[in-house]
Amino acid sequence: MRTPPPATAEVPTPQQRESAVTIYERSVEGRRAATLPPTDVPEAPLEELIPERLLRADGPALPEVSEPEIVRHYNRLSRRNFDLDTGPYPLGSCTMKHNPRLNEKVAALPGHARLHPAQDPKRAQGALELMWRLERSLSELCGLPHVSLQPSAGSHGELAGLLLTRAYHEDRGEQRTKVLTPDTAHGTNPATVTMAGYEVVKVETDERGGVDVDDLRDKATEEVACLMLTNPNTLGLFDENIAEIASIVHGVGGTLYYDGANLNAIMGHTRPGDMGFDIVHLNLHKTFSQPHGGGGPGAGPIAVSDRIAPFLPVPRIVREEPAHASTNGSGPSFGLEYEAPKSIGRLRGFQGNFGVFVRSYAYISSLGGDGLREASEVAVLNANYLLARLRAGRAAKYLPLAFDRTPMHEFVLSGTPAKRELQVKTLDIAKRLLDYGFHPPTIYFPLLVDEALMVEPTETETRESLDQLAEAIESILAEAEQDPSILHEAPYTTPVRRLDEAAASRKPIIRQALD
Amino acid sequence: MRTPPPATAEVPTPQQRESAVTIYERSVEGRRAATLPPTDVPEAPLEELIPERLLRADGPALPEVSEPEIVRHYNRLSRRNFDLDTGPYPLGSCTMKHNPRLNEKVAALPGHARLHPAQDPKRAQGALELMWRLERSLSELCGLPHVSLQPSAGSHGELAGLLLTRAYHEDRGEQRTKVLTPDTAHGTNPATVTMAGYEVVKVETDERGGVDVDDLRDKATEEVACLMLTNPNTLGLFDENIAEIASIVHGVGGTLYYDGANLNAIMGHTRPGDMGFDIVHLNLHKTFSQPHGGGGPGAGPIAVSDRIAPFLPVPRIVREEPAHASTNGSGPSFGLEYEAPKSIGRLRGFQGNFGVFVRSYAYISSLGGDGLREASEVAVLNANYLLARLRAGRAAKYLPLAFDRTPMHEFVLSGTPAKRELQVKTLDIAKRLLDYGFHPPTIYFPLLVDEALMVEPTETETRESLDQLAEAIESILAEAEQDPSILHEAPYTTPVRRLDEAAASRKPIIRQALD
Amino acid sequence: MSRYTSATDADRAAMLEAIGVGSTDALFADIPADLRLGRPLELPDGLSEAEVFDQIAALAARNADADSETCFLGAGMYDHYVPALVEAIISRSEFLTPYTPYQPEVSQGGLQVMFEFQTAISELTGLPVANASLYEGPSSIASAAYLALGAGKGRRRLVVSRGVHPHARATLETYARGWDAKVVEVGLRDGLTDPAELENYVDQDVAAIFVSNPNFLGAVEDLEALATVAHNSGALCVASVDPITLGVLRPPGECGVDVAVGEGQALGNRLDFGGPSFGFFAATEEHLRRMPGRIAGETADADGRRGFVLALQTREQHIRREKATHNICTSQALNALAGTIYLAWLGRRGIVELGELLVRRTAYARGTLAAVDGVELLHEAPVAREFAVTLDAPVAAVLDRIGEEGIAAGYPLAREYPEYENGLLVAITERRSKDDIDRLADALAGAIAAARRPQTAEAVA
Amino acid sequence: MSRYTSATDADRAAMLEAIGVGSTDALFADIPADLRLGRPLELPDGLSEAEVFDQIAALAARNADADSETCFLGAGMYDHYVPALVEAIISRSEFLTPYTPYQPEVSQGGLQVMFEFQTAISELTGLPVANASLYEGPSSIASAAYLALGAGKGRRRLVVSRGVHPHARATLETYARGWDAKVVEVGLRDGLTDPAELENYVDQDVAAIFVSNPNFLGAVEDLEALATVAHNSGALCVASVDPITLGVLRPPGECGVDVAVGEGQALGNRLDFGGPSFGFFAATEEHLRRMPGRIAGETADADGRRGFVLALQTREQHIRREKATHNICTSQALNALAGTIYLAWLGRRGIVELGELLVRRTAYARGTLAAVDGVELLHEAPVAREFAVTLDAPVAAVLDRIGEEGIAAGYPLAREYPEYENGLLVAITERRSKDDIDRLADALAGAIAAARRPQTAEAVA
Ligand SMILES: Cc1ncc(COP(=O)(O)O)c(C=O)c1O
Ligand SMILES: Cc1ncc(COP(=O)(O)O)c(C=O)c1O
Repeated sequence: MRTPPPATAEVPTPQQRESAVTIYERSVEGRRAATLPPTDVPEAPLEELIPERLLRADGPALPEVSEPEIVRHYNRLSRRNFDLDTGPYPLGSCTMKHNPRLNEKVAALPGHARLHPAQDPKRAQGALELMWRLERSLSELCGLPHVSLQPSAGSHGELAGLLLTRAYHEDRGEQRTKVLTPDTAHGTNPATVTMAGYEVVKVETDERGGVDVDDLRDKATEEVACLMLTNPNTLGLFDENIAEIASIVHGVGGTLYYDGANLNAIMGHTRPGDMGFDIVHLNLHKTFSQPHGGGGPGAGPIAVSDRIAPFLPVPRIVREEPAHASTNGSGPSFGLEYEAPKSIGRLRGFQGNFGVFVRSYAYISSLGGDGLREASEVAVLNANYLLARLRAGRAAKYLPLAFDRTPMHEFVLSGTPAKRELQVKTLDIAKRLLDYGFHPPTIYFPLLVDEALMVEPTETETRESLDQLAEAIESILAEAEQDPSILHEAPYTTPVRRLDEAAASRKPIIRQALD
Repeated sequence: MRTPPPATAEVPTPQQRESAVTIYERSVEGRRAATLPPTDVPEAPLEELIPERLLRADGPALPEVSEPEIVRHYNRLSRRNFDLDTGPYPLGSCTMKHNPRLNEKVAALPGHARLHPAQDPKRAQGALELMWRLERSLSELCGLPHVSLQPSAGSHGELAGLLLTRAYHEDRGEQRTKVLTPDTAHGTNPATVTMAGYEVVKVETDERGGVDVDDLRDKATEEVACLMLTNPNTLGLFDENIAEIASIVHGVGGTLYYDGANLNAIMGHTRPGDMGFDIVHLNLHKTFSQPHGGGGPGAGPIAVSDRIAPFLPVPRIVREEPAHASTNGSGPSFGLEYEAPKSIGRLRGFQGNFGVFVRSYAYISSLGGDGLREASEVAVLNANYLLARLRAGRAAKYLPLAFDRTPMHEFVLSGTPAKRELQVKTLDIAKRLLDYGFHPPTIYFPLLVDEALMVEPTETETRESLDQLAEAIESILAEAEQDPSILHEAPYTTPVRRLDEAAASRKPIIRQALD
Repeated sequence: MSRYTSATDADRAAMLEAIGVGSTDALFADIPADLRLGRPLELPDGLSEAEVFDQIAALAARNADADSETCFLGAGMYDHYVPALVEAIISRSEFLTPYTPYQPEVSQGGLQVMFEFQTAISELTGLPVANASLYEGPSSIASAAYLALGAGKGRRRLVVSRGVHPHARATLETYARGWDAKVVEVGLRDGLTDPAELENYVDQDVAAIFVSNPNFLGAVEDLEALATVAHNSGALCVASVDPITLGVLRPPGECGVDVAVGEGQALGNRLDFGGPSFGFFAATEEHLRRMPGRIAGETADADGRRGFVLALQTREQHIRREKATHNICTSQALNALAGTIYLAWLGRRGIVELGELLVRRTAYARGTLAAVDGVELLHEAPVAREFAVTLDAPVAAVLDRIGEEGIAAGYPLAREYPEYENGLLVAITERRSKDDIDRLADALAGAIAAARRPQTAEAVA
Repeated sequence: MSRYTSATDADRAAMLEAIGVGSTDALFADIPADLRLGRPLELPDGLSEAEVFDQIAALAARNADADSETCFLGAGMYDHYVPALVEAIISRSEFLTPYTPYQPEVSQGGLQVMFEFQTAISELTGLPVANASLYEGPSSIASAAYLALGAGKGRRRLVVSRGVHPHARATLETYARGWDAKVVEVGLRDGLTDPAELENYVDQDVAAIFVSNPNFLGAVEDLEALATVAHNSGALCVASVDPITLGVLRPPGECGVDVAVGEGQALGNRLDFGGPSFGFFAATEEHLRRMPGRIAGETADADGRRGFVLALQTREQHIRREKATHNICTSQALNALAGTIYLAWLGRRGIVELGELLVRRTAYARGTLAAVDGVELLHEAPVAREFAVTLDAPVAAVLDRIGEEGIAAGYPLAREYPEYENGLLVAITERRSKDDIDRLADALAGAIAAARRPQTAEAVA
């Protein structure tokens, strides 16, 4: 493998020498990039059109820069990011799979990108049909009959799910107050529970990394509205007791919610609906190749069972068979249905993140049923191969599996031995990985694993890149054996070195000061 | 100014640690990116359709890689380039001005990018009208009535120009054998002369950096077919004697050819046609913002006077007034005229680099007449400001102007004193500039200037970036005073360091070896 | 092989051997047999890239977009010109493909953009603190309500002006199902929220009032007067604002607004049939630690270099879990980047010039349409970039007819405002020239006349 | 301020002061007064970005492109699908905006791409050396002739098959005006260049013969036989080849061809109404130092790192000036990059599969069209991706009629081949499905029948 990267910062890299300058600091009075069309209507003084007291005295101090400066500024900035097209990004729970450019190309078609959301459905049939087809595909993948694409991301889908649960129970005259979440749950789960007005009840994890069924039985009371689960869970382990878990929750009249962030492990192999889940959210920006964009956009469609369907958000996409008024000629036509007496209503404006739907529809069309199944198969293969490579080396000793079972698409290591025997924390290992040119795995999650390293390579990594990642970790552990301070001081070669995060929150500077 | 960059390569930069790997070396048997549409016609064995002896036994050994690997490979490669959107690129004679993204956007419209070159003109009216309008705009800028957009680049335009000259003379029953080029001429000029079957006769440069008029008079014989000139010339100096020069050449019946590479200095201020030139080529990839693409594409339209017009290449764009058969309704219609008995014929396939025409047309439409004039004004202002900044420092002593006159859009310094007094060559200064984050000026051209540095900032650089460039050169000269070896060893921070160019030509390795 | 993967048979064999299992099935052994999907997915087969493109392009061709017709639709999203450099920059892999910046050392690009974005939003709104984006406009109002309920301990009522976007009001209602909070609505008078009437609704139990500027009918509200009413009984004033107008309209921060939110689409984002775009969220200093979403903050690295990180993460779900101030995780970073670039492009002068152009064109359009027989102004209140009229004819029929002339005349109000049965909301952008407006007026005149004819015919009979 | 510049009045004042002149006019003082353009340029005023876009989009909308109709046009440029990753990569600033790599230390990206491109072209053609691109196809033939004249000291004749692209033959004629060389043409028999006939033209004065494979009429030539004829009298054999066919057709290098050139558009480049695309140039080892254009070569840096540079520059104009092997400077690097990416995408298997698909679809199309009443094959020679037919009706009228059905049926041969008055050249790509071909056949049948009717009417009269 390549020689280890430098462990000194004496000679700053070219990027380290570029000090951060904001676009505001580049501003020079009188410069501009935009030219606007001329005013082709009477140039009445503004005060004659809008009362002066409602007008702004002096405009916002936006930057004054020329177009070439803008292009250079953001091009240079972009290079201060690590990205998926630069190297492996095994960020556990985030499914950083390849983002096909075909998806960007079809999303950019004027018929999509330039389509106004309030366009008359009669004149947006292509968009509505695409959404309808995507709903059907997701329904088949989830094994649940009804889908709403509206939620904007996973956490938004979770909120929708709990509001649906509430509506469902209230419709049956029940007031339930608690929602069960395993201690392995992602932070958005408990946060959503609170936001939906429920009380969180934690369920323990058993020694095999699954839900502690006895603990679940104890806590599954009539007060329980819902159990939120992801399977495989955030340890990357499939909970074999899922059927029993479902019957316990259903037994007390609760709903079962599936956090779809890990669907990439099981597409075409098993389905949440078949496991007994009532409500599922999917992350199109994970499983279905929507680029993450440095923190969005995404989309969090939900799929539900018949009993939940009446409460789904509006508008719904409806398919009307031919011979109906609004069809332009042959085939079926598509519309937006706003009337649904039991609906929880809206979660956002218009029809959801349509641009994301187009990309995910293109992705599903590209792979097809078999391709999706194989994608999950290779995702699981890659994770297990990487694990095997790691266990063949020092990781076996310093970074053991948190739960020693065959993982699926991701696995969680514990850095406890490394901390104890090498005096290096998981954070140190992660930072040193940056010097080796890899994005680190997710760290310190799930919380129940001490010094957790959560690794998800995804199916689009090559065997060679997994080998290199394993070698990098091996080399880092060897460095730690020799001199842990190499890791403590890392990274050395990134655009900036370790940053003082505490200071940023103690006395927050969250905007450019202007004078 | 920022602290000088490191002058050591002890600690390799992250990019220096990435060894160059070609896409062929990433190839793994059985991998693939492309999937093709299924065969929907009879699958006859190929030998039944084409005689086996005309078929290929085993296919070309193209790479076998997945799509994600391709994206990563070329993304990483791209970062090993310095580019105009990263920093100043004052490459003399190349007019590295900002490349507006609007131009890319309009060039990509399906009506342009997806238009087949053999489309019936009746069904390509928009494209022909755009070409016609561009011809008219270039005609106005050159002060010459007729334009052909066909040549693919400047040197292609030069060849066209000399073939036109030949056709013109032959049409008048004359056989002329010589073409005059000043010793400041760009290499393509003499190379073109040879390729067009003429003999090069060099004209001396006078002490003011212009054409030596006496030498010209001596050499301007009846054998002379043409004088090729650029004005301002490659020293960035405007030749005040241009009128006299023209009359001398015309006096002996020769044509006057204008190399338009330097048009960026004079748009809207003076015009080649008004100076007496018969034939002009323009570089749309210099003056008219077509991106250079790392070495093309470009376009080298030619503008000519009435007497040259009959010989222009075919096809020509023609504008037919309404009421003509081929008009679809109102306005004028546009066609391609192939019949021109005296035409030199074709220089290439179809209608030229149309995609480049679209970009340049967008550029001209964006700036308009006043904007183009101002672009030249600022180009000249920027060059003179940068020169002033340099002369205020060590450059005055070590890098004097080759000819001490007010330059226009570019200026040429001589590194002779630096070489003599600091033992650093122009090459060393250029390489050290790379460490400072600037692309160096053109070096060792024009040939008549010893240790030449040819600097063209263009109008799109900001005053600040010119200041930084001046400061960088000042700092480099200071380094040279202290320790010239800093420059001799430079660069230190580029993806690779000084390369052995001689070796590459001694035993050329010009393709990937495969086994 | 499935598109985008690279495991050849040889790879698979070698990998399985390294793992020590005989087949990939073994890796799925934990899935109980009876839960396995024993059949292929009922989805179409995978297609080549060319086929996928052709198929989706054919769908796209069945939409009438703002390139193929003249679009006066607004109602929260607007057809502003997006300069080419925006798409060029946001499509760079380095911005398009990274995850949320959890590793700041290799995410300085994205983090600095957030910092610049927060600065821009703070400047536009005149409020000191802003976050790095929320999903979109309407749900941002609900997020503001969540903050207000937290801040106004015990206060349980949310008073919403009917001038707030109907989608926002509906979203607030939906979110409120989870809170024991009551949403009450205050109506409009002459197109505006009436401070006097508002007062009847605001008391000690009100956590916040919610207004929009301009409001959904295009009217420019007197934010200061409305904020005062709220503050008089200790409630917060939350304003949803249209960022494009903030070059000319008095910013919420100057009017005493506590929280300003809004839809960011108009700032350099595509129409995209409604998303993705971004929501923004700005507030007074005191609400900083209750704010939802990511916030980038400035700090220094080990060598003292300036750098940026995610600040105040203790507000967030991944740290605070059930005690988080909001559940949001993935937001709209790329769309916020587009907004940041757009605002740098527009610049200090451009945002004012654009605002002035819109106000003047809107005034012209309003006057021109009002002069059409059968068109009446729905209200006389001042407007900035959108205005409402009532047609003396069935609006649906009129829109259909005008649609055939390649004009989307506006947004019909009836579904969400039954009280305006033939109301129409018309939006103006810098792309709608005087000529376009005149064309619209002519088309309206023709369509209304045509729509009336049958009626008169009946009248005669 | 002129778009894209940033010199404010304050900047100008400060800069003029630093220069020491009172106004920018002083900087133009060397231009004699009587040569100054004393008036504004007669060009339209500058426009805002939105206006420029709208104006040019309106022009583009007046072209019938390969998205808006079914395109069977070929004749040298073909509607192959360009995978999205090609545009995504070539639009990166780092590839789009640099100049020719004169500073190799900061141009390794572009230089390595050239090296990979040269490798791909060498593999495709089966010839050991290739350059980094020329302008396009036809002028590459002329460049090959320039090389041949240089290599074949004293030989002054160039023998060109009529199967070579008419634009290439015309270009060669044009270039040859500058050389005392004579271009003579060999006709076709049954669509092919006849080796026997060729022999009559080739003697000791012939520098090279020029053939095309497939030739302009789509026929697959017997390159080996033709090369032999050339070699028998010491002439070079130059072949223009269609790179898309080289997955299935025997490569020129195996057939004894000395120089292979061609048009690269089909490899991942746009149609672009004819350009920019790229030309390629490959040859046997012995011609390396006579090759035109840039050539990247592998070398090492001061620390021994692998790197790439422009090799053999002593061939080039900037070094050798009037003694250069060619005058080319700016070439088609970005288009060659697109070709390099496209070939990596297609890959070792894809290029063969694509070739096979084209051969089979072309055979199907040829058979289907031949079965149409009024359509005859123009020749029976084997074809790969394009074929020629003759219509028993005025081809122009037929094409007009079919055009109205949204089909561009093919390229009419008459202008360049008067001997084929109603000849039509039909091209097939992977984007033209069996259904498209069947539609074309039906449309042809209808159009021919319609075009014949009047004639028969006359016949009766
Ligand atoms: C397991 C899990 N659940 C939920 C989420 C939340 O999804 P989103 O970020 O789209 O809101 C994530 C993503 O971070 C996740 O990994
Ligand atoms: C002065 C001059 N003339 C001619 C040329 C040749 O133009 P091109 O590279 O477009 O062939 C150039 C560009 O290198 C030049 O600078």
